[in-house]
Amino acid sequence: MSAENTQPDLEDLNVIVSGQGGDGSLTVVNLLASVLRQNGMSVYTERDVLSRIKGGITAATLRAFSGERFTIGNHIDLLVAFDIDAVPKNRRQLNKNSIVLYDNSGGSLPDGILGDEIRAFGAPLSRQAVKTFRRDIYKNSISFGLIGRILGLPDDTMRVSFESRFKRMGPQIMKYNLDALTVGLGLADELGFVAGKGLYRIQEIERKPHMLITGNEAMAFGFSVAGGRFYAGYPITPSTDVMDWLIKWSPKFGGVVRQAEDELSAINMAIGSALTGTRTMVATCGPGLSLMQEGIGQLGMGEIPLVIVDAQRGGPSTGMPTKPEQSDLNLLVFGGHGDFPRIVLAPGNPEDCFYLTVDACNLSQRYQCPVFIASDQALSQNTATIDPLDLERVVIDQGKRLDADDVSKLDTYKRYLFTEDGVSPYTIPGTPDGMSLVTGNEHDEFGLVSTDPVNRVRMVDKRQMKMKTMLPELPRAGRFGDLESKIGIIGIGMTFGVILEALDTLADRGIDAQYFQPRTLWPMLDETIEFINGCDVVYVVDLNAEGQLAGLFVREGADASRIRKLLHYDGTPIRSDAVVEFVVNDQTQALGAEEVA
Amino acid sequence: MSAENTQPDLEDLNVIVSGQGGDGSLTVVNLLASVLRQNGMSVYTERDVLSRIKGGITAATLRAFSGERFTIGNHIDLLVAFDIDAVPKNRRQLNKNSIVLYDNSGGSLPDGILGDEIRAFGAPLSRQAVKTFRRDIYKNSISFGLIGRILGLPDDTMRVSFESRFKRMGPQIMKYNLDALTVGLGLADELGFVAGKGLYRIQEIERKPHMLITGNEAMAFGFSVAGGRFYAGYPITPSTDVMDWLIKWSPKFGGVVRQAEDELSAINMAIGSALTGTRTMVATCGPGLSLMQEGIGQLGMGEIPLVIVDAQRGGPSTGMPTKPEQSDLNLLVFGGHGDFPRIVLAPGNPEDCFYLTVDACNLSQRYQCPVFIASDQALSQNTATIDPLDLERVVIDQGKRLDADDVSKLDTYKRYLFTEDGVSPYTIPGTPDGMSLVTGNEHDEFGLVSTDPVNRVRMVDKRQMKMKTMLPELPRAGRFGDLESKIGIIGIGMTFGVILEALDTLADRGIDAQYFQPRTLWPMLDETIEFINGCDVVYVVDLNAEGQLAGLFVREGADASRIRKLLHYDGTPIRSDAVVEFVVNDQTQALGAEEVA
Amino acid sequence: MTKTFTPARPIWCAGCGDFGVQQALENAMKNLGIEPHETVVVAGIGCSGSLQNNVRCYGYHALHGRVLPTVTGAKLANTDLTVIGVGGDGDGYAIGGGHLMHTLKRNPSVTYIVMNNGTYGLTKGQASPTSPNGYGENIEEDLDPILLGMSIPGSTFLARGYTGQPAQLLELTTAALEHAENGRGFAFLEVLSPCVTYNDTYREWRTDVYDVEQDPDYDASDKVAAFTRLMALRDQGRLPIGLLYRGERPALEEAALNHDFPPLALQDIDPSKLMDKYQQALESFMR
Amino acid sequence: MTKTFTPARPIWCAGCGDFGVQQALENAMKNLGIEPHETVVVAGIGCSGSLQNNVRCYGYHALHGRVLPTVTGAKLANTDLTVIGVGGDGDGYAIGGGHLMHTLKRNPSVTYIVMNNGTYGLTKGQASPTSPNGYGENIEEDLDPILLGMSIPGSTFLARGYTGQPAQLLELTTAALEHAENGRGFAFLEVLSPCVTYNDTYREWRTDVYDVEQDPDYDASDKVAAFTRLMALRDQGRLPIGLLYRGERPALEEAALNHDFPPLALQDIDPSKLMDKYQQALESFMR
Ligand SMILES: Cc1ncc(C[n+]2csc(CCOP(=O)(O)OP(=O)(O)O)c2C)c(N)n1
Ligand SMILES: Cc1ncc(C[n+]2csc(CCOP(=O)(O)OP(=O)(O)O)c2C)c(N)n1
Ligand code: SF4
Ligand code: SF4
Ligand SMILES: [Mg+2]
Ligand SMILES: [Mg+2]
Repeated sequence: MSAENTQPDLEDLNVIVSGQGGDGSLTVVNLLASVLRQNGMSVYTERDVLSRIKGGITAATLRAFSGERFTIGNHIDLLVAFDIDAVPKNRRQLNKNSIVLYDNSGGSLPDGILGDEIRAFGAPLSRQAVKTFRRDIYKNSISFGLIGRILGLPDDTMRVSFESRFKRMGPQIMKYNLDALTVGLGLADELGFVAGKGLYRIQEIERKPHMLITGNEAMAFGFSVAGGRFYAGYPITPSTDVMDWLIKWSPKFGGVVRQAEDELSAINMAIGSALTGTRTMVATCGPGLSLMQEGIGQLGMGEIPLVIVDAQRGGPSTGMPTKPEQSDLNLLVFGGHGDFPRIVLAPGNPEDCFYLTVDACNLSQRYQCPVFIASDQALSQNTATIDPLDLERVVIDQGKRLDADDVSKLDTYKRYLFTEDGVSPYTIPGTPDGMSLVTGNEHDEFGLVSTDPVNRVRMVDKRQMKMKTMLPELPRAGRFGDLESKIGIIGIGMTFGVILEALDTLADRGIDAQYFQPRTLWPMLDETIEFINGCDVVYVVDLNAEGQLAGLFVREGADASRIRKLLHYDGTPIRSDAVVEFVVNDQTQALGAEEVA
Repeated sequence: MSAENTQPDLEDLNVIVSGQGGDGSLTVVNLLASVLRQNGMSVYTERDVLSRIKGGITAATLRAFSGERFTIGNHIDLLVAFDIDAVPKNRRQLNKNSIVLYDNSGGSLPDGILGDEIRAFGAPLSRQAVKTFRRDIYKNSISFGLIGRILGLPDDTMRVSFESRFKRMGPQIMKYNLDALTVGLGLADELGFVAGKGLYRIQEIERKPHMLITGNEAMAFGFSVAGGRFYAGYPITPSTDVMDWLIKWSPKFGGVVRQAEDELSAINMAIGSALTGTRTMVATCGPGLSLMQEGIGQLGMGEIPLVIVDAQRGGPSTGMPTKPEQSDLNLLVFGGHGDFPRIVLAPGNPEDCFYLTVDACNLSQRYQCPVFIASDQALSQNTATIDPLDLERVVIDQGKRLDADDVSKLDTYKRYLFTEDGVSPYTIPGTPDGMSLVTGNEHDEFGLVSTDPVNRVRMVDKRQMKMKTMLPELPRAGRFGDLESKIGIIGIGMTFGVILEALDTLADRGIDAQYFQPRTLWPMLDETIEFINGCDVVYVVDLNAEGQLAGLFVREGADASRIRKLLHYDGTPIRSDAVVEFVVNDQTQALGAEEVA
Repeated sequence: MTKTFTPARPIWCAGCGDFGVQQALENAMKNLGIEPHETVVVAGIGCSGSLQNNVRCYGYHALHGRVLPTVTGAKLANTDLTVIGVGGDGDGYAIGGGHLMHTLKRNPSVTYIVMNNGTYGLTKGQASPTSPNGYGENIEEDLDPILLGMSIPGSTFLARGYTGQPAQLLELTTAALEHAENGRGFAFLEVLSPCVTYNDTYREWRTDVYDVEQDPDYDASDKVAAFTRLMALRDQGRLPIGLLYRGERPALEEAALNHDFPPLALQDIDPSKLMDKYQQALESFMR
Repeated sequence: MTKTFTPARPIWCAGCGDFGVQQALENAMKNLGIEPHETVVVAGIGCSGSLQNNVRCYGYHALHGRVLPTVTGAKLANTDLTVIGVGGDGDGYAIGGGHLMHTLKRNPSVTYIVMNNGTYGLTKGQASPTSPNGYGENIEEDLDPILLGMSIPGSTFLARGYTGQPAQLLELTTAALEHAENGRGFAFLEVLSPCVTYNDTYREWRTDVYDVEQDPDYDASDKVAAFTRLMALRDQGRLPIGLLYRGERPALEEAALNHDFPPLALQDIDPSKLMDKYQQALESFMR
């Protein structure tokens, strides 16, 4: 590195763009993401919006890095504020190296809002946009000129990416946006952000093929590749993107998407479809999941396969529709009245979302029961860079399905045949001589209503037996960090990336921990309880107020005295420093206690 | 006792009347119950019906006793079968002292159906009814003549009770029924059942005032006396009787009952009513409870008081609509998405139903949250004799309610004021200057939507705090048996009477146990966990397949190794011999093991 | 031949109208040559909701009120099937009322037969949406679901039968099945099916019914005229029966599905079959 | 005076029709002298479902689709209150469609204002039941809830306003509130309230609306005539506005409540007050 060039290589960059809802923060972040991806970086983006269409301070955050991260970093390098209110709102995430760029069209930043160390620059973004283009929204492209210069992007790179981005929108729009970029570069000049003198040295690294994808998209895609052909939904944030993706793509695969009049209709349409043998999915979040409870019990009793995505958001009730939380776990595991088998899977990143959805489709038909995918707003909606998915890995297994030939070889076909593994062979309507009755009433082997006590016990046991026989096939946990360590961390969904980053930081600080990522939440796997009981202490990162995850573990045999609950339920996405701090504090106390003893 | 009279006093009698649905078994049992009550006996009746209107073998069972029992006995003294199929179906409950009376209009009982010891008598009940009265249904009254003679009821007593029973129905019907009784007495003569030579010596004991009441009726009545004025429901077995009782009585107290178009409507009508400060209740069972989940979360978030009765039946889904089970416990405790406070109470007999419903009304308004009453089909629908309820014990507490005066003394009124105990004072609409916003979204103290993380945490904590502050006020467990014993038994709902009887039998067999009847299931009280962890072994009588009750205890700190689960889920009401057997077997094994060691 | 379930003996009370509905349905299926193994009967919850147990074909006992979403899903998933919904008035008009409205609007080619007895039979006689004002505790006017159907754009087949007129009932059932079989959309047939135990209306209905097919002026192809006539008959206390409205509108499955593919349920879902398309989707994430 | 919540500033997009609905409601309340503290506004979920935050009175944010059961319960529990439901077309006609039908049938004296924008605003523009065929992914005909209302016996007040005609909207809102205040039953007012962000229909609707109040032949007291006219207008692509139907039927609270007692919420529930009656109930178990 030569003396005159003190710019570091770009390795880990966190940029937040924030403004009033409708200001287009997401657009700026997306543009930046695509430029940085061109430069071989991995990116992760997050949005923080309100449950309203316009107004209120919203934000989009981007992390770009040279390795692999599935979370936003602990502090922000650059804050771009289209609205002055966005500055105090995001102050907590800034540190002394942070730079703030804000729109001063409405006035300068009041003194004292930021510490002295933080460099803040004002530029009349909105004013210039309105003046030059008569439309406020061009402030996005203007800001981009400044952002690029601050970061050290070559002007040409910016132009090229603008061209490719706006190509589809016609020459007029392209021109305006390029002009806006030029205005931005002009403002940059005024502020002394000179080309080639940005924060980083940005080199063109070779771009490996990779995907930029959200959890919701990955689940929708996984469902499709696994042969999913019927999706019924009712719009609800943050699950709607699953439907959106499928509306666009599913017909190309021969599938169909129906928007129902409500969630009751959605799950019952799905049941109707599932009864025909069609692979079927619904996606929703808390309020919808609550409404689907009766249908879910029906799946259990009728032994009907269905995949149900729950993109959890802040609860209870309408709660905080756009905020991440993991507080439906109890409902997923214990919802529906009566006893019935179910599977709850918990992916940690979009890749996991894809493959676990494939597994969910197979498991649902193999074990003829509801399979839930416990996601959360952040996992569902944040975009992450992943290696291209391996579609060849997708194998279809429809379980004990009988076709006409199979049936013709039987003396008797019984839809709910008692079997050792609890799984009965099934036909689909249309199969000659495969007629059956499927019902939510207790029934005999043929599906005829029965309240005979002996039959009842056998039927319940048969259904419960499935929970046992499926155990070997259920997705196993991810294991990370120092696998010998007696300090464990557990977390699911969006905490996956957070805990992985925390592991690194903890290691830097002399604490070698290991991360156990349960990918099957229910039925509880022995490995999970063994992991907990094999550690001295296990930190459970529980994104809810009640400690629902930890509660499940204890109920299933984990030693409560080993568990420390890190409860996070303020509606913000948890960051790795919260985990690090919690572990370090607890470890220090433990050490302290030992010293005293 | 003179030598010629070997008839014992009637102390404990179990009679089952069984036939095709529509045969009127219940009528006979009710008639018998009223006669025996006149004679100072306590009675307990149970019905075993199918989820259809006519046909299929159904039964009504009566226990009459001189003490206090809240369960049917382990074997039947007299089986009255209007249909021959009813004999094999009920055989298991007979022993060598049992008597069977059956309708032989369609032919005699095939040989070998009953053991040799059991005395069976056929009489042409239906044939006589049709012959004499042209209506099959008169077989009920005919059979009564035989039953009375078999048991030892004086003919006059029977006649008198017929007169009082049929008085309201007009002279014609009264005459026919008295005639039918006479026909029955004639048949009795033919079979050699002579007046005064029955099984028992039935003396007129002085009749203490007492009530014959079901759990459902007691809850409806308790609700009314506690000032409950709005009930919304949707018919569903076995909860409908709550609505039926209220339809009849509530208007007399100024209340109203609405049958809604479904359970979603019912709970939301109830919410509308509750918002006005009116004490409000809904009753349902599994399927309805599942449909109400969203509404229940709304109660939690909006801090709206409501009492919700769950008369549990065989699940999952439509399950076994007329059969008792306790498999909604997980849904009661963990239902609804997100974290919110709730109370689950568990009465064990109609008296308990009454007083706990009163408590539920008070708690719901004091803590502004949903209060569930976990009943079950048997507790809800069986009739039991109880001492007259003490209405003076009913005290109304509407919690922190502010009237116009209170409000006018405040500077600021905030619906969701942060308070130390988590409970905010509330106004009801109509109160000047008491305007508020109630919402299922996360909100600030005024009820305005807020996603501010600091506010969020405080609001969640405030709501969760209520679960702590309410603890001292929650109904405490019933404790029975040998309170020093290290052998514990736990059970709720219909198992109350079963376990009490089992305690006696166990004591007779040398095992002194104690029964702990948790009357608050959630939040879990320390007393419950302390009880379990203070015993050597605790038998949890869990009327479901999954061990839901035991699971709750373990999750909340009970030592799983002390717990033995007696799981009963065949749809029949559990009897005390099942409990006795389970405990004795386990104790014997334990002893065996000790001896070996 | 492989043995499957033996259809159950009906569990209805002697004299229940539902016997007639079942008979009409079985005969209509037979007459039209509809194969049992290609038929799914989806039933609601109620006395009426046990019909599927008695018929030889695929049967599904839905959740209370959810017959219509279920049949819609089943039909879309396999258009080769004959999909028939059956249920009660409580099931279909109370808890299921919203779905009725939306299914009429959607127009999937399925048949829906409601056994209307003006009461909740199975739960022992509470008022249903079609119970008249004054029945039991009821203080509401009775709903006429056919009138409702007239008000919904998209409805294509509205009929009412009466179990007391079995020949016509068979015809109407046949017509309804044909409407759906021919892909003309949603065939809604309400059958007046008395509950002898809780609402014995045989005598009343015998005199109240008014057979529009006997009325040369009745125009079943004109919604407005039909609505007008039905309202007038209602005012006279008459219960119109017959084919009350038939219209044309593309069926849901026509509009919703990609017809380049076989029915969803019959597709070969081995990933290799569509690997190019999946790859295309994958690449959309790589841009 | 005690301070309570400060009504929120609306969070709607500039130009959203819902501003006009709020204004009409506030003015109508003022004109009729309805006291804020005796008023409860119950709102659905959606952009429209934030109106209650902006108005000074008791406010309740219901569950999605459950405005109508909620207002019914509130009104029955305290007939002294003015109870007003507000919400969107998705809320009221999709998930809430069944309740609409049953509330029209029940006729409680509450006002219900639906801000119909033909889309799901808050969830970003999906089709609602009133979206025309072809809007987004929609392949269904649009529902006309007023026609639906005509088909329901028991409906007593059906009107449609348009935010582009604020004077009439104020009149209609006033008339609706009056209908309910006077205990004449359920006042259903649908307001065409354009969503400028996802379904900007201002221009279309301006030309499509047809004010029946300008039509001397329109008879709002005759359901059949009104239905006929509305169907004809629909065929012409017109959107009828104005008071479309008004009829007479006893209101729910009239028929349902025991009028010997004060409103439920205002009763003194101390058990001593009714001890004789409770005792009577107790004795009924002792026989
Ligand atoms: C969610 C739910 N609520 C309530 C019930 C109880 N239930 C069973 S059948 C029925 C109504 C039956 O009436 P209808 O649909 O008219 O059928 P019918 O018996 O008259 O044929 C009800 C309310 C249920 N099974 N599920
Ligand atoms: C049970 C449930 N399902 C879905 C949602 C998500 N959701 C919120 S608003 C809305 C629809 C809004 O449309 P509309 O009622 O027309 O109101 P608008 O925003 O157009 O005013 C939906 C589906 C929810 N909150 N609750
Ligand atoms: S109760 Fe009524 S509807 Fe049910 S089977 Fe009997 S007659 Fe039919
Ligand atoms: S999105 Fe549409 S409905 Fe919502 S506030 Fe904006 S304009 Fe109004
Ligand atoms: Mg019915
Ligand atoms: Mg809308």
